[in-house]
Amino acid sequence: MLILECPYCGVMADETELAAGGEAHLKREGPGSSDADFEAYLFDRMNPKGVHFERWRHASGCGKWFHAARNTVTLEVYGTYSAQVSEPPKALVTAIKRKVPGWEGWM
Amino acid sequence: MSEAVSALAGATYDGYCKVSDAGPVGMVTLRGDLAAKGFGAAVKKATGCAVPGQGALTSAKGRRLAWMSPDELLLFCGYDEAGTLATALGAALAGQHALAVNVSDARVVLHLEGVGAREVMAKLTPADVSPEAFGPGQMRRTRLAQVAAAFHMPDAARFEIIAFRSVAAYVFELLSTAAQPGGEVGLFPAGE
Amino acid sequence: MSARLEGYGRLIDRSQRVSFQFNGKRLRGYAGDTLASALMGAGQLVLGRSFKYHRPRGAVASGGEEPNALIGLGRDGRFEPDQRATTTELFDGLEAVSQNHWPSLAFDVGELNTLAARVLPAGFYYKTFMAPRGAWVKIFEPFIRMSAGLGRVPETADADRYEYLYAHYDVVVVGGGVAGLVAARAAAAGGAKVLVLEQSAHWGGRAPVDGGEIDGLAPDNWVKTALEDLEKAPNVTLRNRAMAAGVYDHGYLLAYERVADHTPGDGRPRHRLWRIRAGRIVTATGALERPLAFAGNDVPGVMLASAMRDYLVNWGVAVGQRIVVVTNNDDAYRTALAMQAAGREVAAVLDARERVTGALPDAARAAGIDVREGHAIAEVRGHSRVKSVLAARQKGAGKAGEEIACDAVAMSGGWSPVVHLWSHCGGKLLWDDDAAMFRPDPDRAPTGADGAGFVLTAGAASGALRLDATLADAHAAGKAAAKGAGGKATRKAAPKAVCEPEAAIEPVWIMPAEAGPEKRMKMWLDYQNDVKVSDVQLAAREGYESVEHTKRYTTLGMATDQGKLSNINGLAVLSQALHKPIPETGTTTFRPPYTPISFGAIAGEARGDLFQPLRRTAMHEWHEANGAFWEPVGHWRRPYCYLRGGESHAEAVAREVSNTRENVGLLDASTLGKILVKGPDAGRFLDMMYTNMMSTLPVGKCRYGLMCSENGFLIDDGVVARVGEDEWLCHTTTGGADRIHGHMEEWLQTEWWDWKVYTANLTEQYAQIAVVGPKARQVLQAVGGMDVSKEALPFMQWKDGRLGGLPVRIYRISFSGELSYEIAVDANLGQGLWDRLREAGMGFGMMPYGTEALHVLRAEKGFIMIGDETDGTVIPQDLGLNWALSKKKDDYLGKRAQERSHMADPERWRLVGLETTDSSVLPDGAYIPAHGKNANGQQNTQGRVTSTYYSPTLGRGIAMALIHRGPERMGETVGVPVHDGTGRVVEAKIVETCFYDKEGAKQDV
Amino acid sequence: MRRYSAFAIAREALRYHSGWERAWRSPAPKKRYDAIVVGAGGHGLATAYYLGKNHGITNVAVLEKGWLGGGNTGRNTTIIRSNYLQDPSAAIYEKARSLYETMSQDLNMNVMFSPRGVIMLAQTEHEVRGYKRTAHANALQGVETEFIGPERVKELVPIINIEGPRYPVLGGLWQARGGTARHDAVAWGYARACSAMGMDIIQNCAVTGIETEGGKVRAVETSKGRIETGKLALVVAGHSSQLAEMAGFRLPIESVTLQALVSEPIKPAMDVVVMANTVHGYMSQSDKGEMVIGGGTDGANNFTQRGSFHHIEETVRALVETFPIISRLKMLRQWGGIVDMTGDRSPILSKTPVGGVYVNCGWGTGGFKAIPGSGWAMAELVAKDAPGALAADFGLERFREGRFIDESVAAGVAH
Repeated sequence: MLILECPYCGVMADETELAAGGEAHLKREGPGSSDADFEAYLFDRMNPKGVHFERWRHASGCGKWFHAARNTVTLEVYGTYSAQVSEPPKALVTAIKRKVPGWEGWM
Repeated sequence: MSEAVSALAGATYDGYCKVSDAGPVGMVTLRGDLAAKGFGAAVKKATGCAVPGQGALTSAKGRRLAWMSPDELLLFCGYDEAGTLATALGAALAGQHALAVNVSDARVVLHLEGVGAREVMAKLTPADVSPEAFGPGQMRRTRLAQVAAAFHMPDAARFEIIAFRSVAAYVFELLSTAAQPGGEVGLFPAGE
Repeated sequence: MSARLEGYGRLIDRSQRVSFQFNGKRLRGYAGDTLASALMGAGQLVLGRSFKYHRPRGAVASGGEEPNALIGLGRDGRFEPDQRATTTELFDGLEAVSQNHWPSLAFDVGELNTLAARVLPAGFYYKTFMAPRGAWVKIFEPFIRMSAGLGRVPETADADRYEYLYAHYDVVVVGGGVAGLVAARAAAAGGAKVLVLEQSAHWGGRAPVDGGEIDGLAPDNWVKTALEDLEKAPNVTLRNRAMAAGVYDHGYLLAYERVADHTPGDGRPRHRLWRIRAGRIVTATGALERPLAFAGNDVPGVMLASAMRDYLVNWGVAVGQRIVVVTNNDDAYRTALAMQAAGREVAAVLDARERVTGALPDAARAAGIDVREGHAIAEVRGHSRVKSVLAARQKGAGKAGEEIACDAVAMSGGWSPVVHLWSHCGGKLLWDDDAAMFRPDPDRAPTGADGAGFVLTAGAASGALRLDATLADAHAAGKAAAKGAGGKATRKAAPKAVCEPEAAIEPVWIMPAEAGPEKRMKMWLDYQNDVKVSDVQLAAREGYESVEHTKRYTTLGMATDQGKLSNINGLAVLSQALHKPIPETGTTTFRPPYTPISFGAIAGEARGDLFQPLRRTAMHEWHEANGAFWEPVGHWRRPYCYLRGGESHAEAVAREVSNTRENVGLLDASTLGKILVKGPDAGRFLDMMYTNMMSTLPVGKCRYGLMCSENGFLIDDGVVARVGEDEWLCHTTTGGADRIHGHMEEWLQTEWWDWKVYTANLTEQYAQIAVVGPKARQVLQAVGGMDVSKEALPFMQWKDGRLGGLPVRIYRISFSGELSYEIAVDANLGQGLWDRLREAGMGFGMMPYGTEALHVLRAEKGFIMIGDETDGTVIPQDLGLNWALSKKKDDYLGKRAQERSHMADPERWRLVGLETTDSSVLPDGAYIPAHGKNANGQQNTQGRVTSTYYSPTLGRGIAMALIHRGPERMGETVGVPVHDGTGRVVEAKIVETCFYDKEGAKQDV
Repeated sequence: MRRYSAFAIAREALRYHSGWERAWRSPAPKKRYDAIVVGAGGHGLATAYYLGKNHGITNVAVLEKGWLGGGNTGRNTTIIRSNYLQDPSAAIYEKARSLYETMSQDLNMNVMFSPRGVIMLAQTEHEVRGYKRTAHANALQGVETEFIGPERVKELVPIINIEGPRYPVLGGLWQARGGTARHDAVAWGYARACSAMGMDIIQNCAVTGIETEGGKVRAVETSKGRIETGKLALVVAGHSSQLAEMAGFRLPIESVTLQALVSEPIKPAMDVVVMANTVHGYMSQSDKGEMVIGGGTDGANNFTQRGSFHHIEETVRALVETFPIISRLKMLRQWGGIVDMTGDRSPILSKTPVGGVYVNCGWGTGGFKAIPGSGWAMAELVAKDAPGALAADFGLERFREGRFIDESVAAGVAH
């Protein structure tokens, strides 16, 4: 039963107030992209055992999408942050590196 | 408008807490850049209410202005003035990118009052409604059982609950069931 | 013979007699009894039958760990199978029946299985019942099913109600024994907001039974004072009859409060399910005593030593007159001493340890009890009651033992901390060789959202069994919990305890150590599932070496007690068989709930009307009152049709369709989604959302639009109206309203966040009513207030105004091919407008119509319906909607996807109409076969029916279908098998999708 | 392999069952195998079994990180059915179902396949149309199903509430030869049969690396050393993405938790398997008498085998509404398994960018019922380095071509 802080409301939201949205920071491929790139954008996923950057929506709340960095094995939440960024905040990445030795970074 | 009937048409339930339909209430959804220059002034001018901070609620002239999200406010006002106020807000914010629309009929407002009000809410929402965590002046958007809802406390013994119109009966039934005599938990100190 | 003793029974009130029934027999007990103590107090020792061999069984324990004493409780709407007699509080009028026997508890035919036990070892059913094929299903399985299962099947719905409760605490202490109370005090002193949960109706746990001194007080008295302190503290909540059922991630604790199990029918919720968020959880859940594995250890009268003590001290019930105690540790001597002090005869204490010294054994010797060192029970004699035991040396095979007459045996194989809650969320255990127990490894606690451990253990649950150690450990745990949850660490000290020292335990897993196969087949490990030492050894022999394999092969620990008494003994026996140390064998996984919790409680208030939200439009009650036959659509309920007189659904639909075509119909279209999209970039945004060009739509006009997923598939459609320079109102399907609003917001927030666009979901702000049919205009004119002439309000335009005095917006759009006005009005005025239209419509023969007529009307016109023509695999090109795919745009959601080879494939199935040559109606969902079979031997297909109806307008069946290269095959006939058992194939001609008013003359007037 | 039979049991009884041999050997790994299957779950073991039985390849190792059958094979709700809508699904699931019919005899281990029948309830007009469509499709696919009315549903399941009121039962899709089987026995039976063919099943042997040369597989690194092979089948639900990464490619997969639970046992109350997709829950009664219950998956990526309790609540409330008499039964145990969800929720049986490496994954919530068919098809793919008819449509390339196999039309929930 996850609990995540909504970076917009500042409340600790219960999993039942949230909707999971899958892997974060996917780059959209539109017309003109190669079949391979388009396939990768739509389907290929890192699905890591460990640090995962993912999208959530505060569905029964402010309705906003946000990002979370969460461990898919320990379920530790390293942080939540705005949806309006194309990569995780540097500070967060550094903090995770400190906590998770041997983690290769977000990309 | 005399003919306007709220979804619950004045229903009430007396359990160990009282559940009642607040009747037609004016509501205006306002979306915009809350931090933008002139936004606060324009809103104050049109409604009398100051722009509330995160998770808060302000009031003036018998109206309330609630923070709904970083770019959304909800104005509670007289049912009949909602349309006018929506237009007024639109005009006052003409300069900037904003949206003001009357949503009075899209929602239902209920009141829950009595000593056990907090624990009745606690039976339905995952939000922490203990006195340490929640009180008058705060607005919480969350869910009640299976539907989205928002609520605040006009005073220490009363909740005002906002839900979508179509599920008004469901929410009323939820609250009534939770407030049914025999269900007392005695969770929160009396009076709080 | 078990009996009540004067002067004992700290939990019962002898002034309050309680009468109850067991198997129809009227019996009496006292307030404060459990059903088990009351039954034994009344001399009833045999309480049930085992699962596999149907052996007679009595209670072996006194709490939730009980595997044998399961009964059926109550009757009718309050009947509950498989209830533990040991945790059932006695109440006046309680009715209980024993389980799993035929014809009676005393004589059970199923016990024949015992005779066959030798050919029914673990997993025997995997090795036989295979021939002849089919015999398993027809003969063997039904027999096994009948003899398995335990409780009777409830026959009626539940008469009780249930509820949830969400709670938030800094610290939750699980367990109201002395450890829990000490931990709670320490945590509260640190300023934490504390909840204490106790599963039973009583506080204090074992301490009052086991004795000792706390801060100079007898445990009972100390518990009283501690409770008083805690009740006074403003930051502490105490809750008994509330069991912590499970620990879940991020500090989520599930608790099961049995509010009214002991007061059925008093109007209170029967159970309350607490969903608690805790900063820290302290499990002060104590420890469970382990049985010993000796032959006949399941004969009624053989009981855990601690349980025998509980029944004596708590309920004044002496389980036997002449007792043999068998043990490998000092604690069991407390039972020997207590029973003797109570005037029972203790025939002997058989202690497996070679040398027995220490306070408790000495006290026993001093009391004249015969303590036999290095001794064991070779076998228990007796069938439904212990008659005697054969004593033997623990070392050796157990030959030539002396027979000791007795009617009860108290056994103790040592203690196992209750680690369930610690383990639910990944807390790890370590094996403590000296104490012969698995205990929580404090360095590997379950971790929460912040990465820190959030479960702590206190007292016996940590493995600190002795009173003094228990209190010190519990105090430290409470202190640490408060600190961990953001409070301070109290400076107060732990209470002082006085208790007897205890000598070390000596692990004994099989008794006697070298017992032969004959005996090992009678040593029960899992009482309820009848798993014996020989079964576990067989599993090991056959290579089921993982503890999980052994569990699953033998069913060890899979009974309703989930192995609380059997798991450790079982895996110790397995380890011996594999010649591996116990920690290498490991344990099976602990899963919630700690003890079973009712489905009613899990369902909470969500039953009947509250099962799911029912969404209602402003006119819902009117429909209800006017013959609506409802169709669930998402959480909405829409009129499928309105029944008049005795007509059938089909007749009603036909009437509604014809009347709409000939006169005028009225439809509640309120459930359609209405999303306002506003901003400088709104046009650009909608051009991405829709396949069509929306930015060029002039203000005042409407346009039908299509939405695709990024994966190319058609997901929604609807009419878009441009309501202002930078404002559009998008109509969606009923199912689409929330989905599409979410879809728009997702793209705005996560992809084009720099675009200036706001959306508002106005679906419920407006009631929307469609007035449809040739006389629609006359009706509106009769209502009056707006010029709705073709000139003033042409097709595919909208207009604001007042209709019958009500503020409305009228859209001239049509989903039926008829002259049609869709009128939006504030929802609170919906019923008002509906009434006005009906009054005005009377003169024009207006009738309301439902969703089925709506479907028929659109099908006659060949309009597609999301969910019928589409199913998540269909793209606009399949439906001949290429005209709606803007060629001017270089991008929109789904455009790139639709360029992929399979989607651009000319061989795709495409939409056409089908006309049956015999005018019959094609069956729903029918497929159209093609010649030959595919590589998997399946009939090839060339298409399928997407919509099929009887058209009252045309007096024939009409259908739409997706057919291979369909539009290129106009006029061709195909065969459609109806699969009604007759092998009938209906011929159908491929035609255009539009069956009625192809020129569209009727709608644009 | 010593045959199992009633006579064998009787003979053994005389000597206290001391003569039973191991069900499968536990050998040390050899230096090289003709084929290695990673994952000793049902799918992996079945793949190995049919490699030997159908293709004569017996120099095979099955490597298992933990204990065999310990993944989803040992933690599912054991439902077997083949009433799928799309041709490729119907083909492979019906192949599997038909193999289940004779599995006990083929493996000489009673897997307790019990074709007691499966009903999928139709509780909305849309569902009625959907299941009628499935019935038509099944008729042409050679899958025996029929759409039955509410009265027939009530006959088959007397404890069901067909009145609603929320969602009256309008009918159901009935597959009389669907049912259940004893999940552990399926794994054990295949393991025993593989071992008897001389294959090595190596438990507690984790694959830590995949060695390739010139774009082809050469060996695997394991916790028990390096093992060479020319054919490597990855059949590891819940770890597919990780193994793929070792081999150097990415899969269209996200792993989530699927939960299940059982009640305390009661006497026989329900003979058939009932799935209620509108309200999201399904239930059957085991031979032991427990109500075996499942529902939908959790939302977020998760490798813990623990789920969130609100999914249990949703499932239980759905079933209490559907079967009111279970309200006073108690939940005995809940658990979770990790399922691999693909881009179209249909499985992947495919060659990969690496020569000699094949994947079998993405069975999502429906893997158990497919085990024999999946193994059959996978063995053919591995043996011939090309998919046969059963596997042909389940290749990875479908995600590039936009040629999906979408069953969502037919079944809304996990199963």
